[in-house]
Amino acid sequence: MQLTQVLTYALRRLLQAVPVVILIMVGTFLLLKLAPGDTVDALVGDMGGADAAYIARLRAEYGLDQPVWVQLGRYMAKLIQFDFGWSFVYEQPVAAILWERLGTTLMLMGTSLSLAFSIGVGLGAIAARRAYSLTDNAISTLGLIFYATPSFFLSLMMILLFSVKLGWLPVSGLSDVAAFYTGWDHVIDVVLHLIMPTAALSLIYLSFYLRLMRASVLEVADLDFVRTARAKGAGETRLMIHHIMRNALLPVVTLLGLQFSTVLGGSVVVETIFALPGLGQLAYQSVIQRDMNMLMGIIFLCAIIVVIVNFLTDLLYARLDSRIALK
Amino acid sequence: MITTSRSACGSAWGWLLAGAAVSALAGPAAAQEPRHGGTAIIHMPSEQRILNPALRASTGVYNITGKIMEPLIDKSYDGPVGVLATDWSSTDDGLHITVNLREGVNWHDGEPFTCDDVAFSAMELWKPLLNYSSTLQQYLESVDCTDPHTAVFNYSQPMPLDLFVAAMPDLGHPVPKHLYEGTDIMRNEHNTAPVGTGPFKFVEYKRGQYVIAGRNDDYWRGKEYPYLDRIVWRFIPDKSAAAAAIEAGEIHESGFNGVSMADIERFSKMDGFDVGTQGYENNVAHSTVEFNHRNPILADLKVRQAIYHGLDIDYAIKTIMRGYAKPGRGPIPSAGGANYTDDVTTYAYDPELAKKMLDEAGHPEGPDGIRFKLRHRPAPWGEYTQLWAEYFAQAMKEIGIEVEILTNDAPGFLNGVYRDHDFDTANGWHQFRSDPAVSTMVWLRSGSPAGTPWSNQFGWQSDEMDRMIDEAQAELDPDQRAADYHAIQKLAMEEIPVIFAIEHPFISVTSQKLHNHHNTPRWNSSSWYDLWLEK
Amino acid sequence: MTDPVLDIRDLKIALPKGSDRPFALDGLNLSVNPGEIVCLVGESGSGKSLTAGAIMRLLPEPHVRVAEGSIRFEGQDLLALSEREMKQIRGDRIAQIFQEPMTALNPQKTVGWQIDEVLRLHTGLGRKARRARVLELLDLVHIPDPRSVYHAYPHQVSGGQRQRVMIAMALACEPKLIIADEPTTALDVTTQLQILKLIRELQEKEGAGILFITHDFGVVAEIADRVVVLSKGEMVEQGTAAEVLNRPKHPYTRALIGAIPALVPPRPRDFRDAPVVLRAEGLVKTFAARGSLISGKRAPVTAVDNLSFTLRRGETLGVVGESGSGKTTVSRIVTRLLESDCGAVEVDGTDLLACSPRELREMRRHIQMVFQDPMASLNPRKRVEDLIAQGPIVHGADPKAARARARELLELVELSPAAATRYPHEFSGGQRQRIGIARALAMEPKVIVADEPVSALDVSVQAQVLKLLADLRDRLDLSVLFVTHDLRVAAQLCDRVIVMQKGRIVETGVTAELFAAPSHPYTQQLLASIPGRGWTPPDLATDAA
Amino acid sequence: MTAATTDLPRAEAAPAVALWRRFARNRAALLGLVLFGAVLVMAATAGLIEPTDPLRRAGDPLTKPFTDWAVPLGTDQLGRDILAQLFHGARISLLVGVLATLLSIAIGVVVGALAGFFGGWVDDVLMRVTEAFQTIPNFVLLLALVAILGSSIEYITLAIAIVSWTAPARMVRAEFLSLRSREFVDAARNLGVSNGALIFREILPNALPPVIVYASVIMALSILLESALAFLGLGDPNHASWGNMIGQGRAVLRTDWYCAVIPGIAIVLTVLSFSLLGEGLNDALNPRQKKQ
Repeated sequence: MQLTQVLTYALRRLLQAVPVVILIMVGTFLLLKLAPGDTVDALVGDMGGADAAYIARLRAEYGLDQPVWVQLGRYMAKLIQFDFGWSFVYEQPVAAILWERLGTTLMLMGTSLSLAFSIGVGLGAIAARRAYSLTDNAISTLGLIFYATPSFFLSLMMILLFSVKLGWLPVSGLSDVAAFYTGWDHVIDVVLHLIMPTAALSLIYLSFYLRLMRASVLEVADLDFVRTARAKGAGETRLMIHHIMRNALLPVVTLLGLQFSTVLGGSVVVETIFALPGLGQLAYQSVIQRDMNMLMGIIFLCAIIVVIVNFLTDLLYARLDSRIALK
Repeated sequence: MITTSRSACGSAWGWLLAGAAVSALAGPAAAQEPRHGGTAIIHMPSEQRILNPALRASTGVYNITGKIMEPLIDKSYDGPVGVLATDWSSTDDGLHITVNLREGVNWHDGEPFTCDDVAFSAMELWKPLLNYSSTLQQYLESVDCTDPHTAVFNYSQPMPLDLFVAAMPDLGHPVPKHLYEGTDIMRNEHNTAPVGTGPFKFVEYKRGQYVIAGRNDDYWRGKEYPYLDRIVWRFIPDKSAAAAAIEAGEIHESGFNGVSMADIERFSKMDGFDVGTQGYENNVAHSTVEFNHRNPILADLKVRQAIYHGLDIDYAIKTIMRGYAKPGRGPIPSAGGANYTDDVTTYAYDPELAKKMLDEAGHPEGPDGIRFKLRHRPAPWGEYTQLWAEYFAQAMKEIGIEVEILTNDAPGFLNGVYRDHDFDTANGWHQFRSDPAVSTMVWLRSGSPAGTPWSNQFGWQSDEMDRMIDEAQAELDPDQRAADYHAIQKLAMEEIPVIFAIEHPFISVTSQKLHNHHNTPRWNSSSWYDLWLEK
Repeated sequence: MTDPVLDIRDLKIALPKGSDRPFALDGLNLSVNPGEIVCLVGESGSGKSLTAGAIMRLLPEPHVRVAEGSIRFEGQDLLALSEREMKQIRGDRIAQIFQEPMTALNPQKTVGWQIDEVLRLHTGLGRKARRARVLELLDLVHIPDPRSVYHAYPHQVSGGQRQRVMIAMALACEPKLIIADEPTTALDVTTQLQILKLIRELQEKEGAGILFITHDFGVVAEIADRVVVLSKGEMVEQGTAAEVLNRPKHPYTRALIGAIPALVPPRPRDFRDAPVVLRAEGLVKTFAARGSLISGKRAPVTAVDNLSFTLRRGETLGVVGESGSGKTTVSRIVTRLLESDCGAVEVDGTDLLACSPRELREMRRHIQMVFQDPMASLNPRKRVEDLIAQGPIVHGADPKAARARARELLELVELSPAAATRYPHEFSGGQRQRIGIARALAMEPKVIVADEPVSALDVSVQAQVLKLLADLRDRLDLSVLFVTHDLRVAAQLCDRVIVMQKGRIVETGVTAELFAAPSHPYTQQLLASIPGRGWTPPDLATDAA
Repeated sequence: MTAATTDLPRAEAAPAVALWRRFARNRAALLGLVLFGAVLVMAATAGLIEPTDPLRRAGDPLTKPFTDWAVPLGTDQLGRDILAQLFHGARISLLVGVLATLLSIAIGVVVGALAGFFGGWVDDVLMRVTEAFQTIPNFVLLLALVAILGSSIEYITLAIAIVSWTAPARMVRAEFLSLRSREFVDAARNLGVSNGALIFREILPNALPPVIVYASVIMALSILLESALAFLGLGDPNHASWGNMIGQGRAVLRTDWYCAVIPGIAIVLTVLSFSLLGEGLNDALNPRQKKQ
């Protein structure tokens, strides 16, 4: 893959993404305008009340007294200049808050997805190689049970076990605020805080990868070139590493790209329980608070991330599959 | 000149269940020598994004900013005490209130606190921008600074001094004029990084995670205060997770029912925790049932009475509030001091009577046992409101009324009830803010425009009630004022425009490592200069 | 006499319970001497590929396993070896070449790597030595520019070259026995001939014994020293190539050989006076190759370039060519399943290409199609009678009457009317193709376009279907556009033939004349590549059992 | 040899029977079927367990399980019978699961079929819309929809369907893309069959098996999504649903764990049953071709 190729391809992907992103932004904006009440209602609810003149003032201040299409036009005009606007709930620029939260979310989702992916792929491959054996049944059933357990249930149970009963892990938050760790201590502290939320998130998605990988390996193992390799005298390990894995990974990699936004959605509950300041929880709060600019910002950011992730999975795919060339 | 000497909320909450735990406060712990240093970690169930009590009047905001910014007057169990004010008085006509300000107080940035700050805050923030306060201060004409430490509030209509003083702890936080003047006040950077005069200085606000305040070494009460080095407020929205954090020792205090009732009850039986309602005497709330009187069925007093009789209030208190509550007696809770009376009509739980009354009102049971259906909107905050709504539906079903609950989030609820009036019944959790004039009267007074939350949007209008409310508000004599409010309470309990079914204070769970906690009637909002942490 | 490299005795391979027979292979005796090519011939399901699996010990155990017998390789019983020992033999002393060179190579590894793997597994050679050996092997199988092919991925080289790579891989360790499982079946005739030649040449050079598995007697005639014929797992005949090909003894062998279409075209018939039922004029089809999101735009491919022909009533016109010649595109364009870029297709004087969608649906009854893959062309979720009656019903026939007619048609194509209520998957390939023909006939079309109708069928079935087609054509006076890659088939059925190459007609003429004296070099090459062209099957048709 | 060609093979077992045989080979799938049957029985007999109202006050609040035989599994905070709620909750869960699945698959089939069959700009437009829906985190969209529509069980079902249709749409599209070039489609087209009939009569029945398998995934997801909504307090409190039970039960998780754990196990087992059923169906509908 040459750099220019990759860049041209990136540009093409970007151009293709533009209409989708516009569709998403306009659609979300109009959709949210259908919701009863607006951010002023939410703010007033938070404050514990306010009088009518005060409320009218706020609405005018926030431009919420304008017709919807004017609001939309203003928003889109700003967005084109990458101005996400102002969050009336936080009284901060949306971009600043998104930036703060992005790190946590990427860290949580990055680790969960990569754990889910690598463990799922590993277990799936093992299960497939011992298809229909006890090992396979155990792995598959366990995967299904994790999948079938609602994430909040799993999270609460983990907190009970690891934090309250055993006292091994901190209950919630991103770091021990009062300890003022620095350097490696801080890193270790953050890692400790992220263990349970990461586990809760990845255990759900693990089973997706596990099942897909198992099916994929079974399918690839039946292909002619694997038979050829056997006829060459290759052993099982060699078959797995050199011939099956790479081909079997292809559909799994595709899922990786598709699943990113699903995981972001799934993290709403986990972030809420573990009090993690991520985008999922922020999105939920923004819906509840009718913080339009914030929610639109999140969805825009999410769209961008999805575009980037899909681009990266395409690159990975092209790297894995010699038949596909980026043009 | 009338000087105040009213004991605001002296009456103890005799029905405190966790009496044992609370008594421990006054016991051996109090005898220990206060220790300097340490970090207190406080649970916040919801994130407070605007840290300026002069812009956002809400307990959540005070919970944090109360340590950083101080009001003119605060409350103690012995009545109002001056904080940034030293004393206050009113002219006989109630049009001018003079407040003397404390000298030698500096803002955290070193600038001195003067009357200019108070005048600026009152005219630029409290009157135009602060929710609730804008009603209170609607007749405020100007604030004169006769000298740097004397502020005179000039009103065009009489302002009872009682009311002024009762409101100041919540609605009387000055901001530093030199940081706000000439800026867009709503977007001033100090709204999220407050600068005050309090015992703690703002350090850091990590959105979605925590706020940190550190010790103010230049505090006006003296070098020995505050005891703590630092306070951290952690935002943990999930109640179970918060309970686990408290149990694991990661949190020292959770106020305002930050954990579930079951956990509160559990902590009350565990060693090492104080559980109680002390410190919330200023923050009592009602669980209500609100009627839409535009519905002809509900406009019938007999139906409302029947519904009241159909509610087993004691059962609800036992199951939902775990006993930390008592039956409501109208718009003023028992914490309302002199303005409160329990000499009102009551409606005992009697489902048979309720059914009979509904029959009489012309609503016989249909073939499916249903007399009529109601669409009910529960307020979306708190454990109580949800369970109370479900209990309401359960109880109504027993007397033949089918209640469909429309779950909605905050904007949906406020819109549905207060703007669109799209409901038959609603329930909420509504706070009494130490004086009926600035809180619960809005429930009964007609004339607020559609869209005003927590106001009488129920389609109920009574000229008599409106007149009584207006008179009570303008009444300067405390005794007459109390009598006026007693009359209002009686009328409200007869007409039942709203059922003030249950009154309950908030409940806190506190680690016994903390000392001097919950020692004022609005403790979570107070400055905690004397709070200390055991090693 | 040397000892045989491979000696199979009484080999029985058991099938899982519930299969149509208990043994896939029932008592096979076979031996391969060094330097000898033994052809194992049989139709699909005869158990010939399982024999290869049994030798390599790569049967899908435990479902399919060797039940009895012995397989001796250089005197050693392979069945008694451990898996570890077997691994050392595979690819080293026994090598295998597979049918489908595209799928038999790992798409994610370079050609060089895959040949290198054999050396890495079985020799102690260093990296450089291995590379040199791989290049040498590539050269040995006549791959031009071995260095660039070394670094190429399988999809980047042509089908013929891929098969050469497979052969190079098989030869890497100079095996004593090579099992070639239908190595040329997926290839075009011209390529097939080259590969057969190569195998012959290398075998002479290396002296290995070759077990060559095939279904095609033409190929057998081309390459075999000895022949073993399998039928449904039973060995029915074996002998030298000359004996079996020219003097088959067993009735099955005789039937098989009798079914091979002779390369003798029918006597020319005269159609000059018959009316034209189908006229194609200036057809062009260019595939713009929109490409996938990832691969982007490819260069456009012209599949059919300015094609014109006429078909008269009762006539059969053959369209012959190798893959990529555009012959299938022609069949799709004249039925307007594919839109032509320009030109006209007149059916009975009406231009099909100018029809509106509504008119087109009406016109379709006049031009019907018989498809290549009888399984894929029948909706698996429909009963046979519904499949046949569907066309008439769409065109307004009474459903009841249409279904009754469908049963008659089943008889016409020599199927039991009881088949009417069955589903397609319950039938054999030949039977399905009969259903396909019945479906086409149900519309009483003026023209039938047959796209490789027998290429997916075993040779005996192929003969039956061809015979049926010829019968029906003559009885119903059908006009047929017959697309095929198989010149033997074309010779048997077609009155005239169009030879296509890369979208263009290179030659056209009356079949007999064209076969006798091809004028275009490409036609000549095609005819020369027909496997077994030097061998005329004995005329056994008359005495077939 | 003509006689041989008219020989018909032994009549095969009816497709349903063959399907069942393949399905029954898989023991895990049978377990799934048994669990699913149990849920069905619960839903069917809910009316016998509690004929009037599962939300009525049936006993003292927070009665422990197995202490009072009037309420065998105990009661929750408001004294509601957990057993009755569990059985009625099975109805709601199945209702949400089945309806949301049908609806999302219906949307997905239409979108996927049109996009896959017609290709070109139709495909482009529909796929852009699908991508847009896939890009928005589905749970966030679900929350927004519930905020807009309200939390009644009908709207929750609708909202779940709206966030779940993209996967079946893509699946159907992929199937259509591969099936539309199959010869049997050409054959039908060649008979003059209209596009509508091609889509719905010829291709769709063949495109459905993987979608049917995926339906089990959507069913499982629907139940999980409903419970997550209830957990966040956005469930429909007018019905006994397992999600609501957990949502409320978690407040008493530490003292009266059974309030949340019993419905939690019900959800786990039900979702498990759908998944196992799905895998079994997958094996039965797409049997791995054993090469000879």
